[in-house]
Amino acid sequence: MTGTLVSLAILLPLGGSVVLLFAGKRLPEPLAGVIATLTVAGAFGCAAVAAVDFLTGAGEALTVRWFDWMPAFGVDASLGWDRLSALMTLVVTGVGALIHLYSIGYMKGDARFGRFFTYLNLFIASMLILVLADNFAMLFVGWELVGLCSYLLISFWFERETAAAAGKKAFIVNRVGDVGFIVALMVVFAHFGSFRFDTVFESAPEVLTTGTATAIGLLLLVGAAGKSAQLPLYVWLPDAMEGPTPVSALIHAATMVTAGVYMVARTGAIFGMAPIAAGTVAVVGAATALYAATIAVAQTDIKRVLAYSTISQLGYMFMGVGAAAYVAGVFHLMTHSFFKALLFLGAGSVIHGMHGEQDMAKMGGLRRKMPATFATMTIAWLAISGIPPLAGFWSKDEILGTVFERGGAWTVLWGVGLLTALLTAFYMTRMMWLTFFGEPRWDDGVHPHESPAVMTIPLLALAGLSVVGGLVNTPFRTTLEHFLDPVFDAVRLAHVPTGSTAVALAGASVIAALIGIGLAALRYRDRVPDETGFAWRLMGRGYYVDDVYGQVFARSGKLAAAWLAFRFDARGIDGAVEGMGALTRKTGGWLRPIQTGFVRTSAAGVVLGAVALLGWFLWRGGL
Amino acid sequence: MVELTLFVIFGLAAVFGAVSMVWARNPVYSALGLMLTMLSIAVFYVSNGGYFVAVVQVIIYAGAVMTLFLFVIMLIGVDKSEERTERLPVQRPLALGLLALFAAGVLWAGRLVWVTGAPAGVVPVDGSIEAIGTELFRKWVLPFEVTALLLIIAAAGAVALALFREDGGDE
Amino acid sequence: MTVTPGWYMALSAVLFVIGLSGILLRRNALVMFMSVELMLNAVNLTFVAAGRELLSIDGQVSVFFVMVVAAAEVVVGLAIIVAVFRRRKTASVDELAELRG
Amino acid sequence: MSGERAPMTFPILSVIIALPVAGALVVAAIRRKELVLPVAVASSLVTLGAAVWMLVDFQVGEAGFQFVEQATWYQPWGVGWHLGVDGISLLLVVLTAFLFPIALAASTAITRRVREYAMAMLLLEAGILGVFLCLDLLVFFVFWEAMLVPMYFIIGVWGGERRVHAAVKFFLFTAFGSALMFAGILALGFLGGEGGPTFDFVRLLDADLSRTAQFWLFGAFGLSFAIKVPIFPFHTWLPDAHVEAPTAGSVILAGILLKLGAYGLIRFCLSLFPEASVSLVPVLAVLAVIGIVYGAIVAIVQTDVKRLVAYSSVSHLGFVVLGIFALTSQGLQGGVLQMVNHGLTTGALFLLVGMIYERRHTREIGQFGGLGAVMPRYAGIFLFVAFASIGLPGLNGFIGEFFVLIGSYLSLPWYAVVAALGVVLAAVYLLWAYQRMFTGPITLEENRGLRDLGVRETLILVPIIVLILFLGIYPKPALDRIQPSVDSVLQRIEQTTDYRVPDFGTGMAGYEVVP
Repeated sequence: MTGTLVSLAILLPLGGSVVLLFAGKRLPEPLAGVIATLTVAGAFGCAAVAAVDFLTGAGEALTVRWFDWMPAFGVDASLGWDRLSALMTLVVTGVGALIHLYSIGYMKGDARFGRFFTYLNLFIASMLILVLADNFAMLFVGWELVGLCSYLLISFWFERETAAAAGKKAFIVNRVGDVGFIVALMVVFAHFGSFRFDTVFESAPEVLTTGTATAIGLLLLVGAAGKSAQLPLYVWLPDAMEGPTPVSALIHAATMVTAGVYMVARTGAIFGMAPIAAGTVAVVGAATALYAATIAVAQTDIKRVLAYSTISQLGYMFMGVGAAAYVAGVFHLMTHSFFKALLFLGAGSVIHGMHGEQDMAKMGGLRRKMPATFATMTIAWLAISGIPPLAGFWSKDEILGTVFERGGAWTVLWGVGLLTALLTAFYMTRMMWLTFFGEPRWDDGVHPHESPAVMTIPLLALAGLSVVGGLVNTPFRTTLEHFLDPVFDAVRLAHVPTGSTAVALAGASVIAALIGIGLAALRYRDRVPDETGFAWRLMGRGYYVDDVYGQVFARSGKLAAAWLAFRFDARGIDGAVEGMGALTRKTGGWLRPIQTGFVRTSAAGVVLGAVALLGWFLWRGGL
Repeated sequence: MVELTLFVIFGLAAVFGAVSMVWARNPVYSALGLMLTMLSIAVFYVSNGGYFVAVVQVIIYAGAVMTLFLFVIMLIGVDKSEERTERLPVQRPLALGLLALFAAGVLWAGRLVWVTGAPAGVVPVDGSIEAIGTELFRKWVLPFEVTALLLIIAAAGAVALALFREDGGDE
Repeated sequence: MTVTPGWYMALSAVLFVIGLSGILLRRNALVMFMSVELMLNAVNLTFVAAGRELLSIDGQVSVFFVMVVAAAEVVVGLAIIVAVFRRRKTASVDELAELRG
Repeated sequence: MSGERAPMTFPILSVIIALPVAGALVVAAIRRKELVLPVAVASSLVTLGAAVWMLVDFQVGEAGFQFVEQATWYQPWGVGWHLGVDGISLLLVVLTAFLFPIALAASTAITRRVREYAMAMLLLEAGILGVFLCLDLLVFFVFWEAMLVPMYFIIGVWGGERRVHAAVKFFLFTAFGSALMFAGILALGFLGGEGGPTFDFVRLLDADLSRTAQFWLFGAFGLSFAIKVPIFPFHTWLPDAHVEAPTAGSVILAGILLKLGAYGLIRFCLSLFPEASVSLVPVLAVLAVIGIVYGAIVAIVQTDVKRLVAYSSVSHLGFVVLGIFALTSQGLQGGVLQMVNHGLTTGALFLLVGMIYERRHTREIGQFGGLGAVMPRYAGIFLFVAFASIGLPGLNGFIGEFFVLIGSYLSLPWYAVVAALGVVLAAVYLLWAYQRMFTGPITLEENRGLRDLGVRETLILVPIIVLILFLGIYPKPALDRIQPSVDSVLQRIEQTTDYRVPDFGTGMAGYEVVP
C-alpha cells in the first residue's frame, strides 16, 4: 500500500505537468493553477499517509521497483522510502503546495500562465525523484531534471535577455558541478559494481580505502556545491533572481538548493570514512556562510538580499552535515525552507504591490500599506535571525552546538558560524527597515496595496510553520532525532550538547542575534545612510567575483574557442587539406609548359625515352 | 676481298645519301639521297645472303615508296624552301646533345662481344625465295595474316583522308 | 680484313643516328618522314646482319615485315601530310602547334 | 561467434536491401512529377516495415548472426553474397530504415529534378543497408563505394552555394580512405584464408594473422573508418558537407553515414584484428577524447547553425569511439546505443534547421533572435531535442553518454574524466545557440511574421520525439539486443589476446594483463 502511495506522490505532479503541457493554453486562467496545486497537495497527502507508520515507530524502509532501467549497470527505476526521504518529501510537497497556491495570484494575467505551472509541477516531480531515489543513477536523474526545471523557470520570461542568460548560466554552472558528480559515479561503480545505496553503504567499509572514500567525497562535494550554490559555484543563484519570485521561493530557497545537503546526508556512510572530505564540506559551508552574509549586507535589490542569505544559510547546513551532525543539518534544512520560502513570498507580495519595483531604495514605510505581509515577514525575520522560540533559533543553535561539541578545530567553525549569525540578523533587519519602516520613498504613481487572499494565505501558513517548526527538535524533546535514528545511527559522529554548555551556547547565539538587530536598528532608524563607499560597492558587487568569472571563463573561453575554431581548425587542419589540393594544382602548373605543341619537341621526347632505355639496357647488361 | 670493296664503296654511298637527305635544301635532292642509300643497302642485303629481300628492297622501297615521296613533293611544290626562323630555341642544342648521347650509347654497345662475332667468310644464310616463303608460312603465318589486315586498313585510311575532307574544303 | 656482320651493324648505327638527326633538326614534314624511312632501313640492315651472324632466316623475315609496316605507314603518313598541306598551305611542322598543354 | 541461425527460408535481409532499389526503379518510371516524392516515401516506408518485421523476429538472447543468407559466387576466391545481422547492426539497420522516410518527407523544398533526387536517396538507402548487412568483405566494399556516389550527387547537385567544393571534398576524403581499405581487404583476403583466399567475414574471424599483419590491416581499415566517423584530425570535411547538403542530405549524412565508420571499427577492427586493437587503444582513446572536447569547443563559436551541429556530431562521435575502445561491455553497449541516439537527435536537429532555413533562407544564428515568442512550438521542440543531445536524463542521449562514461572509467580512467567535461561543453554550445536564436526581444523585422510549425512538419518530428523519449525512459529492449553481440566481441578479444576485460566491482583501475 505505501509503495503505491509513494509512486503516486511522484506520478501526480508528473501527470499534472503532462496534462498542463498539452491543455495548458486552452484552460481558463486560474484553472491551470488550481490543477497544479491540487496535484502537489495530493502528493503531500499521499506522502503524509505513507509516512504515518514511520511516526508510530513501526514502519521500516521499503523500495518500490518500477521497471528495469539499465540492465548492464544493475540499475532499475526504483524508489527508496525511508524516514529521511519521507521527511524531505513532506517538506518538498508541503512547501511546494503552498507556493503553487501563491503562484496562482502572483502569475495572474501572465501570457503563459499554463506553461508556468507545467514547469512547476515538473519540478516537484523531479525533486521527488531526486529525494526518493534508491540508487545513485536515479539520484542523478532527479539531479539533472531539477536543473532543467530551474533553467526553464529562471528564463520563464525569456523575452528579457537577462533572464535567458541567467537561466543558461544556472544550467551550465550546475553542469560543471555535475561533472564532479559523474566522476564520483564512475569511481563508485568501479569499486562497488553497483549503484544501489544499500549495497554501496553496507559494503563501503570493506571495499573503500580512506583515499578512495575521500576522493568520492570531494567529487560529491563538487556536485553538491554546484547544485546548492556553495563556493566556488554559487555565482548562478543571485542571477537566478531573474525568474518569477515563486520560483525563487520554491527552487532557490526551499527545495532544489537543498539537494546538495540531502545528498551529503544520504551518503553519510562514505563521508563517515573520509574525515578530510567531511571536514572540507564543513569548511566550505562555513566559508560560504560568512562570505555570502557579508555580500547580503550591501545588496539594494530585495530579492538579491534573500538570494545571498539563502547561500549563507545553505553554508550553515553544509557545516552541519560536514561535521556529521546530519540531523542538525536536515533540521535546519526543514526550518529554513519554511521561513526562507516565507521571506521570498513576502518579498514577492511586496514587489507585486509595488508593481514590479525590487529596489529597496524606492520602498520604505510599507508596514501600513501591507499589514499582513509585514506581520508574516516579521515572524520570518525573527526566525532567521535566530530569536527563540522561533524555528530558526533551534535549528541554527543545534548546528552551532554540535559543531562546538566536536571540539578542537571545529570551535573555529563555531566562531565563524556565530559571526555569520550576527551578520544575518543585521542584514535581515536592514532589509525589514528599508522596506517596511521609515519614510516612504516610492516613485510617484506607485501606490502599494496588500496582496490578494490567495497570496496571503500561504504567507500565514508558512509563518505558522516557522513558529511551530522549531519545536520538532528542541534540546528538551528531540523527536526529530529519534525519527531519523534508523537512517543516521550508523554514521553519527557528533551529538547535541547537553546541560550547561547547551545553555551557554544558546545564550551566545541569542546575544549575537540581538547585537545584529540592534546595530541595524540604530543605523537605519531615522535616515537611509548613503552606502556608496568603496567597501559597500565592493560587497554590493559580490567582490566582483562574478565579473572575474565572466572574464576568465566566458570571455577568454570564447576567445580561445574562436582561435581554435577559426584559426586552428579552419586554417590549420582544413588549411592542410585544402593546401594539398592547391599543391597538386600548382605542380600541375609547373609541368604544363613542357607540352609546347610542337611536333619536334615530342620527337625529342621520344628520342629521350630511347636514350634512357638504351642506357638502362646497357646498365643492366653490365657495362 | 670482294665483300670488303663492296662494303667500302656502298657504305660511303649510303652515308653520303643519308647526309645529303638531311642536309639538302630542296626536298627532291633529299629524296634522291635517300634513294641512293636504299640502293646501297640493297647491295648489302645481297652481300649478306638476303637475295629476296634485296630484290624486294629495290622494287618496293626504292621503287614504290620513293616514287610516292617524289609524287607528293611535286604535289606540294618543290620550291618551298624552308624559312630560316627557328621557333624552338632549345631544340637544336637538345637534339645535338641527345644524338651525342645516343651515338655514345651505341658505340659503347658495339664493344660487346656478340656483335663483333666470328668473321663469316662464306655467307651461310640462304636468303632464297623458297627459304623465306616456307619460313613465312610456317613459323610466321599469324603475323603474315595480320600484316595483310594492316595493309587493308592503311589503304582505307588513306582513301578516307582523301575523301572525307570537311565539307568546307577550300577547293 | 674480312667484313664481319659487326661492320654492317656499325654502318646501320651511323645511318640510324643520321636519320635521327634528320627528325630532330629539320622542320619540313616530308624530310622528317624520309628520315624515319631511313632509320627503318638502318634497322633492316641490322636485322639482316644479325640473321647472318646467328645463321637464321628470321632476320630477313623480320625485314620483310618491317617493310610491310613501313609501306602502310608511308601510305597513311603521306595522306596526312597532303591533307594538312591542303588546309594550311605549309609543310612546316611548326605551324601545327594547336595541341598545346 | 559462429552460432548462426539456420538460414531463413524467406531472405528478409536481401529483401530489405532490394526494396529501396525497387523503389528507385518505380520512381524512375513515374511520369507525373508530383507523384515522385510520395512514392519515394512509400517505398522507404515499406523498407521500414520489412526492417521492423525483422526487428520483431530477431532472437534477443542470440550473440551470433541471424537471418543468415549465403550464396557463393566465385569459389576460388571465396567471394559470395553473405548477409547476416547481429546485435550491433540490428538497431543501425532499423535506424536507417526509420530515418529515410522522414528525410524524404522533409524534402518538399527540393524542386529541381525531384525524380533524380528521390532515386539518389533510395539508392543511398540501399547502399547503406548493404554495408550494415553484408558479411562478405568484397561485397561490403562494393556497397561502401556504391553509397558514396548518391551522397556525392545529393550534396553536389541539390546543395547550397559552395556545394561542389563540399561534395568533392567529401568524396575525396572518403575515397582516399576506402582506397586504403580496399588494399586492406585484398591483403586480408589472401592472408587470412586457409588454402585459397577468402573474403567471408565469419571464416576470416578464425584466421590467425601475425601481429604486424594485424597492425597494418588495422591501419588500413582504421584510417578509412576514422575518416568516416570522423575522428579528430580527419573531420574537416564534415562541416562543409553538412553546411552545403540539403536538409534531407544532412539528416542522412549525420544520422547514418557517420555511424558506418564506428560500425566498421567494431565489426572489422575489433573482431578481426584484436591484438592490434588492444595495443592501439591509447591512441584511439586520446583521439576520441580530443574529438569530444575539441568538437564541442569549436562548436561554441560557430555562427552557422548547421556547422555548429556538425561539430557537435564530431563531439558525440568522440563519445562513441571512446565507448568502443574502452573494451568493456558497458562501454561498447554505450557506443552502439549512442550511435542510434545521435542519429535520432542530430537527425531531428537538422530537420529543425532545415525548417527554419525554408522560412528565412539563412543559417546564420545572428539573423535569428526572439523566435521563442513567434514560433513557440518550434522553440519547444528545438529545446527538447537540444536537451536530448546534451544528455539530459529521461532522454536518449543520457543513456548512451552514461554507459560510455561509466563504462570507460575502469579501462581508461583519465580519458573518461576528461570526456565528462564534454557534458558541460555540450550544454554550453547548445544553450548559448538556443539563447541567441529563441530568447530576448525580436531584433529583426523578418522574424516577426514567421509562421510556426505546420502539421506536416510536426508529423515528421513526432516519431523521432517519441523514440527519443522511449529510448531515454526504457532502453532495456535495445540494450538486451546489443549486449550479447557486444559481449561475444569482447570474449573473442579475450580469447585471442592477453587483454582481460576489467570486471566492475573489484576496483582494479586500468586493465591488467594476466600472463
